[in-house]
Amino acid sequence: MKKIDYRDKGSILNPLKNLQFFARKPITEKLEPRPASASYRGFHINDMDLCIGCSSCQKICDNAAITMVEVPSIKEDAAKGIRNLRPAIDYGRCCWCALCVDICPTSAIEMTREYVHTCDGDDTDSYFVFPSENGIHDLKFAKGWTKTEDSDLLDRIRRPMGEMKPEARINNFDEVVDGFTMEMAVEEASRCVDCGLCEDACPAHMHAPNYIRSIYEGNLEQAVEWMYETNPFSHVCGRVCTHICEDACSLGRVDENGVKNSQPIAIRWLKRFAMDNVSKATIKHIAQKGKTHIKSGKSVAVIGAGPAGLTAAFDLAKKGHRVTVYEALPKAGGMTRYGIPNYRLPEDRLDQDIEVITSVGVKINYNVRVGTDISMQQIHQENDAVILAIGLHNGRSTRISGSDNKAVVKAVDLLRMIPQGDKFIAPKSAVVIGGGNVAMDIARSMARLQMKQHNKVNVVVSALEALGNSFLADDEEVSESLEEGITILDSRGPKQCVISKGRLTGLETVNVLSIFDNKGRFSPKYDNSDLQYHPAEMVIEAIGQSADITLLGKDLIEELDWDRGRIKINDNGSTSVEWLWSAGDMVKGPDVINAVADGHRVANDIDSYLTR
Amino acid sequence: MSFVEIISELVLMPLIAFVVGLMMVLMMRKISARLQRRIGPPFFQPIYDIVKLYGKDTQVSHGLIHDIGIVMAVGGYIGAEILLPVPGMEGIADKGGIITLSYFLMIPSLGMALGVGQCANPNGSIGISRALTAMLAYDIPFIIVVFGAAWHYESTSLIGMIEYQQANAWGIIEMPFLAIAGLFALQGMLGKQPFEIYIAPAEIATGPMVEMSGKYMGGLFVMQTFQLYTAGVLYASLFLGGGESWLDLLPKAFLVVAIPMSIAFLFPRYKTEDLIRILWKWPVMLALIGLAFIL
Amino acid sequence: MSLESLNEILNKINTIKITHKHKRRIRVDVKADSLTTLLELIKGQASFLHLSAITCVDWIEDNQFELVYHVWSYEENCLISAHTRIDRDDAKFVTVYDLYKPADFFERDIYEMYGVFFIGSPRMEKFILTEWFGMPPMRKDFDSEAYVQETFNWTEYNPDWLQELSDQGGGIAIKPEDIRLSGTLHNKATHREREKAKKEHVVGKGWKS
Amino acid sequence: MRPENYQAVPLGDSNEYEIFIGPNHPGIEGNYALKLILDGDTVVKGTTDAGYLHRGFEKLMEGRLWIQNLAIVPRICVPDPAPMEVSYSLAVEEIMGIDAPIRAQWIRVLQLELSRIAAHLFTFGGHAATTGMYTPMYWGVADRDLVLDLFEDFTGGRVYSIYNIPGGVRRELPEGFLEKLSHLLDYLESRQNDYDNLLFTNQIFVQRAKGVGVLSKEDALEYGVTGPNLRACGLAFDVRRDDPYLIYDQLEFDIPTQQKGDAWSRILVRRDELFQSIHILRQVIAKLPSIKGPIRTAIPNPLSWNVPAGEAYARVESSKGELAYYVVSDGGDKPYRVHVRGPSSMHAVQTLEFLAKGARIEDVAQIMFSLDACPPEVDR
Amino acid sequence: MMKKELKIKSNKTNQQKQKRTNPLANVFDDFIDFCQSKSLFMLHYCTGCGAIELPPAMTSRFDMERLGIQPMVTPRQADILLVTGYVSVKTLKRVILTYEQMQAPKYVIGICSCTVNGGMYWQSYATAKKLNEYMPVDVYIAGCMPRPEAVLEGLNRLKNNIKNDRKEQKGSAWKDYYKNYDYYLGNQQNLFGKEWQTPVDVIAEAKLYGLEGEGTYGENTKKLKMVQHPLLPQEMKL
Repeated sequence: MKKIDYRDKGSILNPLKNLQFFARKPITEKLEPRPASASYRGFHINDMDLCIGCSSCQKICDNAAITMVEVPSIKEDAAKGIRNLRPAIDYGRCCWCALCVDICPTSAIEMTREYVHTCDGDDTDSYFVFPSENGIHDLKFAKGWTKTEDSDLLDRIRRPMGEMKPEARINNFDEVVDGFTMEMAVEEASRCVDCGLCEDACPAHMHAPNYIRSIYEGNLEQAVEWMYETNPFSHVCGRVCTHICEDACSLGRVDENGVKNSQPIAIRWLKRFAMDNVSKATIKHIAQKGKTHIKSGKSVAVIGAGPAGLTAAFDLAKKGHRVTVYEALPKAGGMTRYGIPNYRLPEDRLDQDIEVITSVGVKINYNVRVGTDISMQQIHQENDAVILAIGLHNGRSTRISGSDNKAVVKAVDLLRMIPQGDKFIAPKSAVVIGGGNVAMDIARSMARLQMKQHNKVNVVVSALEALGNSFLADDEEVSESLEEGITILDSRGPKQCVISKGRLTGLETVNVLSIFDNKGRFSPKYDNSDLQYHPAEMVIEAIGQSADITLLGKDLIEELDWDRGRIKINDNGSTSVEWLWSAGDMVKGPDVINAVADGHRVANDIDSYLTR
Repeated sequence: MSFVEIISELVLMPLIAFVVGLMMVLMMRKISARLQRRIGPPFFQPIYDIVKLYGKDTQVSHGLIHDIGIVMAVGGYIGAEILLPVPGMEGIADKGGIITLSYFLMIPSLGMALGVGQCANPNGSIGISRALTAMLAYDIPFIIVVFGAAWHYESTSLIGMIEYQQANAWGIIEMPFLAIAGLFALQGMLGKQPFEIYIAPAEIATGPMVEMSGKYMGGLFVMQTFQLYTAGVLYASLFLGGGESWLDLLPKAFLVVAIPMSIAFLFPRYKTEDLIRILWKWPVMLALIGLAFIL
Repeated sequence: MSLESLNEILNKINTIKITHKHKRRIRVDVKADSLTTLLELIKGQASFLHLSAITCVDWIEDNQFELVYHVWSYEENCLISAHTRIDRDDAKFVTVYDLYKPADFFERDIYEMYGVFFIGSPRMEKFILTEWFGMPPMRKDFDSEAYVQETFNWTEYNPDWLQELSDQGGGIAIKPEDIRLSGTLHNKATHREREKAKKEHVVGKGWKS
Repeated sequence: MRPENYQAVPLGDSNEYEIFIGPNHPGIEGNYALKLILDGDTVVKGTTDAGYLHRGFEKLMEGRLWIQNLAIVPRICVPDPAPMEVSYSLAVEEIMGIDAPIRAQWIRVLQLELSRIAAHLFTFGGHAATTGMYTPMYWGVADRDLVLDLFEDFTGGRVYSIYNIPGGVRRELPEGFLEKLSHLLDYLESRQNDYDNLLFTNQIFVQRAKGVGVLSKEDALEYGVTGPNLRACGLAFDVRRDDPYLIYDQLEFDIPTQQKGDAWSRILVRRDELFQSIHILRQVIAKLPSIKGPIRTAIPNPLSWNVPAGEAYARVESSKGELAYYVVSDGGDKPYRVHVRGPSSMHAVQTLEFLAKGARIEDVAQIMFSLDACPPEVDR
Repeated sequence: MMKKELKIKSNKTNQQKQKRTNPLANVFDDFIDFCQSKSLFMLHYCTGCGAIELPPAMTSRFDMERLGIQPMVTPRQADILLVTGYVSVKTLKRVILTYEQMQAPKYVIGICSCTVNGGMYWQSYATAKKLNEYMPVDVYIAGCMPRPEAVLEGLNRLKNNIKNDRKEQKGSAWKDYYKNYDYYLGNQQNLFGKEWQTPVDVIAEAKLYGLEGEGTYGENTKKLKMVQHPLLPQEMKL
């Protein structure tokens, strides 16, 4: 580089050298707008199919430029986490910073290389744009700024949950997962974009975004407070919930073009963490909040102390009604106690939930079997309303030949027996029929007992469905079962239980061709040539449960409307009989969180019925 | 020469001057564009500008004197045009001569001074005082050059001078020093850098033009076309032998105007006192040397 | 000058708290009455000639203004941030203009933006906010967004696509201002919130307008 | 109520008169105003009038999330936005106790130096235009535009990059970018001769710039002048060297100085600095391909990103001088206080008033442009 | 400042330009329109960031002069007022002064998001949010900031509007300022205070050029009468 000294006076002729520019070409560009660069931040496009209406873009927009617009033609699907909201962009505010692109969980909103938009003074409406796939002027410009792995603002990967080694857990019923530490929980909670899809998906509409936010802020009591607004079974749900919310979570979306690996927030584990780290006394105090001190003078009876019944009881008690719960078994909790093994849900946690519920004034009469100890009529006369929430405690049978043998048992019956002490002697080998979570529960429980008593696991699970997406049980259940030495045979249908001399020796299974017929009805087709034999001392049927409705009495059964073997109820849970409501598994199928939601629904309806 | 001929020449000469002047404005803008590495305005741009300015819907006048000032500014040049002989047309050149022409050339500045004074904008006042200072500065060498030329050609009539040059040799060859001094004066007269002190947007926000608008601004644009034309043709007549035909005269005139324009875009402007010092030093010295040669 | 001698100079002030944040940043907390002395000391004895900035922080919960003087030394290549706190209700402080001329600008700025009066500062007059007659806007108790909502109108768009959607029963669901002005990121997109808003709309609380 | 500059104020019987330069005036950089009291051609007193660009930046930033502020910070100085982003990011990183990955730091240097080149090219033109020479402006802006093309390539925006993020940068450089950059640097160097001929060795320009707006070293220190303006007074101070940030301590570059402190010294310092920036960029081109690794350290999800309580004063050398962000966090999701110390807030007010006093009217604009004052930094 | 009131603008649509009976005059008018569209002097008020993209648009790379547009430095000579970005309240006063000093036909171009709905600074106490509340705007150019090419496209749109003024009644938004002066003045008063007035007597101009409309007078202009006092011409001192 040539130095120029300060004292340099310059020359009058030097500038004239630039007359050479008469001979040089101008550098002016053409009048047409140039194509912008490959990562240009131009006008937005939005892929309507990818977009889920989570409104993260709206929240990150620093200029308040994004309005969420309801599009009726798009179908909402809460369980899949799809809303009919789509962003519309106000270019009178936008600053093209592309933060909306970088935060979009599904990479739906992106930017193009289009950058020219002009309008007449009275046409400012054209500044409010509803971006589609083709861009602001329908010109289909190439994509500009899109999300890359570098620019993605979201933390896609879940904090790993520690759990016991298979060897350590296989011979006992201790809880398998470790739970989060505070640090992990805060980190996990920090991933939440607060979209609320989980809240919509949750049957009980738990305020998940709110309690996740509270956990993130370290305010666990606040988090518990949020939970108790909608769910008195937070300990239970923190462990064994079917977490529909996590399936709907906007962070769980994977797309082959955009985000390759993305895991939903561990909402269930966060709930568990918050509940475990708040003292019982505090929780009780929180549960009292919102309880009225005015006695309504009405009384409600709840039959069945399961999640649905107790939730309804909890709500009604808080509203000032007198609530009596009738439970046939010695402890409350229903299926959560007698259907879920301890390694998934330790009993003390369940006890705690129930303690909190009773602390608001719910009275539970144990060991009272309605129909035998007390009649339905009597309950009706003593109370203004009755809730029937008896769950599904009868196991279904496959009705294959040999299934009437006494060594062929139902999973629910077994599960009920196992926590009641070590009286139960496990068979040396067992085959479980079924591919759901109950099948896994019984298989794993059985494996634990076998290990404890015989030091060897020999459990085979035979499921109709193929492993993979359509498999009924949760992935983690399957993988943990496999770790524990359980054999899972998928796509196998039971042929017959082989009985020799009145003793069960094993089960024959055949390969499954298809499960549903072309109308989508359950109608499995088997390939009988592919026959296998599994020797077993015990065959466990875990293919579904049904309700035991004998307690209702003949008159009531006739009076009620039925729908495919279940009591017919309306949206609010009330049956065709005025004073009777029904809730929980027996009307909605087995699921804790659904039962809780049902409980709320019924309680609300009863409350408005009683205070009418 | 009949009366009708005179009248038609009096009308035609400013008209031609205007058209040629427009071309010169275009040339100026194209030159600047080229040096600045760009394309520049379309061909008819100067005429669009002027028509647009005259066609403004609202016009702001700052009083009668303001109007008169602009009329004087344009009128001064129109007067100059008819004193400037061109091929085929002499107008009243033989009656006026170069002395009258020099006086006419001062009228526009004075007219502008009048008009701008009425605007009462301090920027305008500073601008016009600068313009008058500049006039003072370039008029000294200009008058010496005119005097020298008249002395050399032994005539104060431009027609006579042109005839002399066509008969003998071009003034630029016979009196090169005066011709160079004349170029300096020309640069000053056109108000181009480095002698552009009275427009100076960054300093006094375009000086005299600050309050001019609409047709008044249009007047100044018209004045500029005349100014360029006058400067080009006058210089060509004094030193480049005028022209026997338009084809002869116009290239010379354009060339003359192109020189200061090319320079203008490569230099900044002087300060006022520097301008006076430079213009009273070099061109005057050159002119005096030139004068010494011919005397 | 070594770090020790610098510390020595600083320690001449009683009740000083020195924090070495890293090699070139020293944070110093002093009482308001000894700030000028401190600046005199470090300017005179430790060649801290360059006043980089004066910042005012409004700690409204403590009812205090914090004044931070960032002073740089061209010789030590070190920045001292001198923090001091003054009472928020009686917001007055002495100028350091006689020590550092740039203080004129910063103090005037703080006077405008926070209303802290600097006694002896040469130009305690309006500068940037000459056409503003409200309270000093940088104070935490001035809510800019509320002021804007009250003073200005927003452009009301009604493009064709929006009309079409409205005809179908859709339309604007969540306005950005709703989220932003509530001050939290509380979710307005959930079904529950939208149902609530719709109900309000039916009642006529102007959900869409 | 009438606006202030509506009727000239009569000043009694003296010969002094008042003149307004700005807010809309070619002799003013941006939207800024100077009230001058003139006696003849000489300025008796100059008063600056700022606030035309006031948006309450610092207030706005207190109301936005940490990440949302990324979009707003570059707007504090439009001609040279990159140092703003970097400075803000550095301050936040310091509070959080994290560092950007090495590769990101190199990319940031690349961005900063490119931005400096663009800003200086812009200034040359502006400075020349105040003296009535417009060609350098046409050239300078056109050449700056080539730099902007590169910005567009790697940041996605021409002027406002919004490219930095606390913890790194947002995107990897596109393929073939360094070659493009190398070509641009070659081109800029090849243009040096043209610029020298036109501007830096132009006798009339030198004559006009020399002795205008003389700032002695003592005055400069007293008025808090920084950056090229300070270096033009003979003090070789550069934040990049003396308070190093990013990886500037690994780079080799000179700090050009001049002694006289006038407009001519200042533009010469800027010219030399431009070539120093090219020199730095060449080092970046040589080194960057060998530095592998991530370009971002993870920050929490921006919607629930709380920066721990603390404060940081991050200084960066912008093309105008010392730029600093003082960021205070109270542990919330928004900054508690952000103070922007723009270099021009020192240059454009007190220094400008000081230099304008006694100057000639024709030099006022030149003084302002030679100080390279950027009004939005004053107004914020 | 005042609490916001919603002002309503009366007869928003522009009246059709009077066709003259003389066919030659029509041709003449068309010619002037044509020239007006071909020659535009631009006053770029650097109100905000958008100003940074104008130098590129004006200089060599994008050369605005190709379109017959060149910068002018005083409002008197300018045809276009480019409002380049956010307008702070302090600036807005000057912008209005500038606008009123311009000679009709005059055009306003709003550049950047900020002139439409507040843009980046929507929550700022110091900036006005909608330019068209205070003066009629002819063309908006979107972007933050718009690239030079977009600016040129916007200018092209304005040129077309001016050319087709008579046919499509675009490009004469400036008449709206006269016709609805009460509306614009009311908005200005809302922001600047009731004593706000400008040196240009807009009502007198409207009368002079026959551009009065229903909205020229109204309650706001009445307030103006109370504060307005005649301006004395300045004495020039030499």
